[in-house]
Amino acid sequence: MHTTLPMHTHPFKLVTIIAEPVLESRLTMELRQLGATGWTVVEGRGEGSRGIHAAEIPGSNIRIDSVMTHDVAERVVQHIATHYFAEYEVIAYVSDVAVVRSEKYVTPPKKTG
Amino acid sequence: MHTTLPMHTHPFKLVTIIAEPVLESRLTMELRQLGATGWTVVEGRGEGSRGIHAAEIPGSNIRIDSVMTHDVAERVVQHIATHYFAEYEVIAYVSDVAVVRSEKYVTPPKKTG
Amino acid sequence: MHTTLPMHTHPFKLVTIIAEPVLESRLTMELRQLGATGWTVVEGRGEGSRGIHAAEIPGSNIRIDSVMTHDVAERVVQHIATHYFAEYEVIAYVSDVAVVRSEKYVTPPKKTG
Amino acid sequence: MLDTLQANLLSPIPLAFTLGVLTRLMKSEFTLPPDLYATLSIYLLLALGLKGGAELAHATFASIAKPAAVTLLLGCLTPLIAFGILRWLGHFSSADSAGIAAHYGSVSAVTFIAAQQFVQRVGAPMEGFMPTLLTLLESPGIHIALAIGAVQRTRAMRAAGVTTGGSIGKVLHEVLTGRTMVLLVGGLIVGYLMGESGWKAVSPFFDSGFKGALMLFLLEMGIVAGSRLGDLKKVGPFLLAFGILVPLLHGALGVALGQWAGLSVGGCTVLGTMAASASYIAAPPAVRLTLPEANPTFSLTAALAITFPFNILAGIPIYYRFAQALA
Amino acid sequence: MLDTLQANLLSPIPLAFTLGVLTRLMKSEFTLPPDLYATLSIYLLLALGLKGGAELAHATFASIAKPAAVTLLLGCLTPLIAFGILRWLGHFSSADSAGIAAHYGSVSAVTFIAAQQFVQRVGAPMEGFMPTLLTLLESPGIHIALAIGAVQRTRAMRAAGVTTGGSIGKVLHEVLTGRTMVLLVGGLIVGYLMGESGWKAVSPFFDSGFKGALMLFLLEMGIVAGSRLGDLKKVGPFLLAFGILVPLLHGALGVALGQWAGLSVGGCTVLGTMAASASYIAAPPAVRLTLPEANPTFSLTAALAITFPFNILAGIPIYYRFAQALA
Amino acid sequence: MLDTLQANLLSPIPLAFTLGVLTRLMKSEFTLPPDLYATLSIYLLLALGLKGGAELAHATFASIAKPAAVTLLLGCLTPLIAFGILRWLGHFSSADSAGIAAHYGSVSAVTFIAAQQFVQRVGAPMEGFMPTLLTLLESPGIHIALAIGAVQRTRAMRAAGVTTGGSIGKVLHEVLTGRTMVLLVGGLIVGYLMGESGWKAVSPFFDSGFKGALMLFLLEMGIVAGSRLGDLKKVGPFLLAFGILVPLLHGALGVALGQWAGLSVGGCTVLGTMAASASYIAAPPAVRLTLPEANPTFSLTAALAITFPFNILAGIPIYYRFAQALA
Ligand SMILES: Nc1ncnc2c1ncn2[C@@H]1O[C@H](COP(=O)(O)O)[C@@H](O)[C@H]1O
Ligand SMILES: Nc1ncnc2c1ncn2[C@@H]1O[C@H](COP(=O)(O)O)[C@@H](O)[C@H]1O
Ligand SMILES: Nc1ncnc2c1ncn2[C@@H]1O[C@H](COP(=O)(O)O)[C@@H](O)[C@H]1O
Ligand code: NA
Ligand code: NA
Ligand code: NA
Repeated sequence: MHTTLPMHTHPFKLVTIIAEPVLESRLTMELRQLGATGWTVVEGRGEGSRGIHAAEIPGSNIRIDSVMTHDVAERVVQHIATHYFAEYEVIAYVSDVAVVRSEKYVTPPKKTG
Repeated sequence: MHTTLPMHTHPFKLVTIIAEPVLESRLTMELRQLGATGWTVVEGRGEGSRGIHAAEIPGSNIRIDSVMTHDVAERVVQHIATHYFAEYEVIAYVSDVAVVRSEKYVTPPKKTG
Repeated sequence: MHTTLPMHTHPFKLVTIIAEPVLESRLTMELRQLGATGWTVVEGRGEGSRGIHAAEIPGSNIRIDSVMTHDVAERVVQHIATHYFAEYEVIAYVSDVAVVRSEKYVTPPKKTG
Repeated sequence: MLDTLQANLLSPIPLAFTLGVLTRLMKSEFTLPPDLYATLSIYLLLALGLKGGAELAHATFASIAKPAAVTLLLGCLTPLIAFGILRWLGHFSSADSAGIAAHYGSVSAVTFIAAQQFVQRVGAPMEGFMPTLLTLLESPGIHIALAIGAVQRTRAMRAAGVTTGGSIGKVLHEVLTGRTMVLLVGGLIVGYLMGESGWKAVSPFFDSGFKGALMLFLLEMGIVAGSRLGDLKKVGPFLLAFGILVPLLHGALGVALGQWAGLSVGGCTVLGTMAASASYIAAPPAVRLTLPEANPTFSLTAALAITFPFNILAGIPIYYRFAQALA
Repeated sequence: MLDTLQANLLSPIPLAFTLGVLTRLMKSEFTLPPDLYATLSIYLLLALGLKGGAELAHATFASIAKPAAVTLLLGCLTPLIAFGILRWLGHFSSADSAGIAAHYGSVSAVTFIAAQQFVQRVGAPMEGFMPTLLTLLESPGIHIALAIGAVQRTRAMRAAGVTTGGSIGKVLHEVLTGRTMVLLVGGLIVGYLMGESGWKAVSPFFDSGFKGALMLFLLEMGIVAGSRLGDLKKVGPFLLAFGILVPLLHGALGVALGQWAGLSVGGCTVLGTMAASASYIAAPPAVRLTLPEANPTFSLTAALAITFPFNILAGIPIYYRFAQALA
Repeated sequence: MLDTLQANLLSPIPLAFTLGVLTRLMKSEFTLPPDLYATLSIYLLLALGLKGGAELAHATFASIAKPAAVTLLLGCLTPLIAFGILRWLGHFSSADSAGIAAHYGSVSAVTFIAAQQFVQRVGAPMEGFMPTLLTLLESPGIHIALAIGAVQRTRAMRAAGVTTGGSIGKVLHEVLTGRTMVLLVGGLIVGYLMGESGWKAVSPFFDSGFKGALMLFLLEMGIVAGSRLGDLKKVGPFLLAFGILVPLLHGALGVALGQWAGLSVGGCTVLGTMAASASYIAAPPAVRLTLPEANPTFSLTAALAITFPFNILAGIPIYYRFAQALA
């Protein structure tokens, strides 16, 4: 949407993952391994397209938001598509965000790894 | 914000609706009817511009996020503007997201209906 | 992400702030002062880059979302960078959203002030 | 009269309520966690139902028939009275009048419980079947008021060429299957079926803790009411007077009809309190969904910040005195 | 037999459960707040553990040894029986068979408690060390079933060239340190260490309220089970029969082995119920993480919507009759 | 001494706390739901206040005056002592010193309750007005320590040309109207006004369940403390010693002043415990808002992972022995 970045901000990616709660610790561990520097988890509930409603296991759904570089987002999205989409109730989407303090969202050793 | 889509992802719309909790079941039913394939609801609280604070009815606010096609988003936004803005405490905004598994967010029969 | 605005919508900024819960009332007060017309708060938990985990103070994290004009977003981001980043666990990011009822998100006297 | 009022003010329920109001006035941010509030109301309603059910075994159909009939009569009269006063004396819009009338035509279970505790404390216990009557009074008033409102709304809508979303049928179903009805009606049936021995098994949980749990609940009610005191100036003097005088009117009607139906002084007091009380659980979402143009600040402030405190602090002793006078 | 069944149906637990189911069938949106549900289960498990621990002081090692041995035997046999029936009679996939077997090889603490209340009510109280046996039966069945499933999965995975994420070690650790084990095992140890005097100090909280809290919990269990009734048609007639017949089989096995191990009629009834019951707390997340291709609708519907109600309403009295017949 | 310590360790409170710590050490993810934690603390504080208020009726002003004076004295001395030790012996930054001192100058209500239970159990019950003293000790220490910190901060800020956001006035208001003060002070007043008869009505809820609810609360406290054990290495040996020796110092001071003010052995023990305890409810947010550069890991680890367990497990019996020795 043709707008400009606020001053002193830098373009990053926000990856949002909505998943079954049993996956929380595994997903956040993997986010870290793939180069994300942090995340925020919120609890919710939802409905989707699946016949299997694993979310009926008590606890509904979790929503994980994580700001990361374009490269890490690429890796995270691929990882989730490969390892989760077939068997788990997981969706993921990426949006553009502008952040201040861009150094917070970059893990130097991991980024090139 | 001038960035590119991650590989293997497709552009979609994310519609976020913030509303009084009494509207939850009605809104999600209508989302489905208008062609959305799923949604995620999170509970929150908030303040806005209204004098009437219907949100003081116990339960605060709900936030509904739903990924959908551009066309469906168009319809949803119009529907909400027409049926809710005058009488209920509801706001809605649309953002751009990139998704993997784009087929998940399209209801073929509804899309053309 | 090269897409177009839905009809009858207008471009605005969505500022998302994730912060320690003790800051909630201060942050929302300041948002109002800086020209935001409303906000929505959701509770969550998270991990970031800090050594100090002030979020361990019971209550985890809060996430504040507020739709505002580009100018107000500019001010809010600067304000948070100046007053919070050094000492508190706070992150903030800005994204583009399209809203209906654009007049809701503009406080005329404050905008030019 | 004055010493009954004073004794009431120094009993646990009004004290806890007042503490809650003061907490808010001191601008404290303290409040019960939402799940605790829900838990206490579930506990109180289910306990009320179970005990009422166990006691229902002792009641004959003949003894309940007349009180039940006058209760239903109250359920039809009170919303009409409230609507009429608001629309023609108060000049409220028809949506606002219907919305408020839905609250005053229904009943507040906590006010009922406070009355039950009051008559117990003063030694004039109510009939064991009173919780059954409570379930009868919950929904008719809401239905009648919403029906009036819906008729007017549809007329206005048709004039404006708009179609509406909220179906009344769905809303009525929600009231009838809401928390209060499930727990009260369900509790009555379960209590009746499990009988004395079942009740004895669970009464250490549902009976011994009742008064204390009620106190905690009233603390939160005080906080909620206190946080609405600021809205008192928004609702204007008419609604303020309405919130006190209409309960007195409905309360007197309830006591008188109870007396006619053969209830004891305790039973009359509680029936009067039921009629005088205003719903703030079942009515608000039902009104919000069917009459969205009704201003919820009006109905909630009147029900929660005026009528509820009035009944708890002064109304109940007044209905009791009136019941004594009629007896 | 019939009057034992009927007396059971009119006791608080089955009544509360039935009320919950009916609530759902009436399409009510009522449900307990999630934290209340968690609170009740913490309370019930800890109370069970503490009391069991305090009573453990009176038990000799000799008296427990044999019952403990047959409990572990049940923990090995029941998942194998369930897996075999599902895989070879029911033609379920190996993942689904293992997933369901994990549920039936473990135990439902609430069903245990319902059995305990039942035998108490009919005057045949169980041995004081039974809660200790409960902790022994929780995890072996899950481990065994998941091991079977994992072996098959790894084989299939290797064939397809995919590597898997969920490590079994981590999952087993989660079962062993989950809520049930922490509260039951922890409660047993604390109860044992604090002894009679400690138990007496806390029993007004953990003992007097127990039956009432249980009733509230069963109400929610009924709501949960009721909301799964719609899935009954998805699971097919085989699983429906499985959900009733396998508990009868496991229950009979449990009663017989209990009898052999020298348990009283009450103890045999409870051991049979343990064997007959299916886990729906510890098993589901463990299965979900290690066997994601197992359809959770199958296992949860069978455990919650078929076996749980069957045991609560009819199974327990049947195992009791069987225990009496063997005694 | 040793057998007092051992008897204490085998009583419900320390056992539940230890179970919580072990739960964490076994890396279990079990924890009480947040609303349950809040509910238990509300219940315990209100029960304490109500009972204390009902007992206040029996106290004369003369009997309270001196104990109240020494309590206020402790409220002024202990934050200064703590600040001095941290700043000049420990070489902590002035913000960190003030932040930690705010915790140690205030009081932990749960530690108070544990002491109350202890002296009751050993047959040396405290004076009925002790909960009143508890309310006096909550806030002065926080105010004094924050004032010290704020003065230093403002000086540093002015030097750096930065303006700060968090107003002290607002923060103090938050402490004074926070949960602890509302429930304790409010409970005392309500308890006093409703008197014996009111207390009798609600005591089945607020008194009988108290010990059991406390046990559940201590389980969670153990989990919280256990999850901070990992931070022990971050805080360094000085703070570790501080967390044990300063409570002993403050405890001895409290016992001695209590003795001088004429308190019983039980009363002296509880006053000593109050002085020795460190706040972890009211102090942390207040410090976070006014002294954001103070590292919360230091103060929370010291208060929760060192001092709290020390007092519960060993401190209270030590203060008791000391009180006996002085008597
Ligand atoms: N189109 C969508 N928009 C937003 N959230 C969705 C959407 N589809 C699915 N979800 C969320 O993802 C979860 C799993 O979806 P599914 O795998 O399609 O059942 C649902 O429970 C929703 O919370
Ligand atoms: N500018 C905004 N940004 C984010 N959320 C908002 C905004 N304005 C309103 N809201 C949310 O929408 C609800 C209703 O707003 P209103 O109708 O303006 O009172 C509020 O309670 C907020 O949760
Ligand atoms: N990269 C990130 N993406 C999303 N949320 C984050 C990120 N980094 C930090 N957060 C959130 O911000 C809080 C404070 O972060 P920090 O100051 O880095 O510890 C964390 O607890 C997270 O909830
Ligand atoms: Na009424
Ligand atoms: Na089993
Ligand atoms: Na102290």
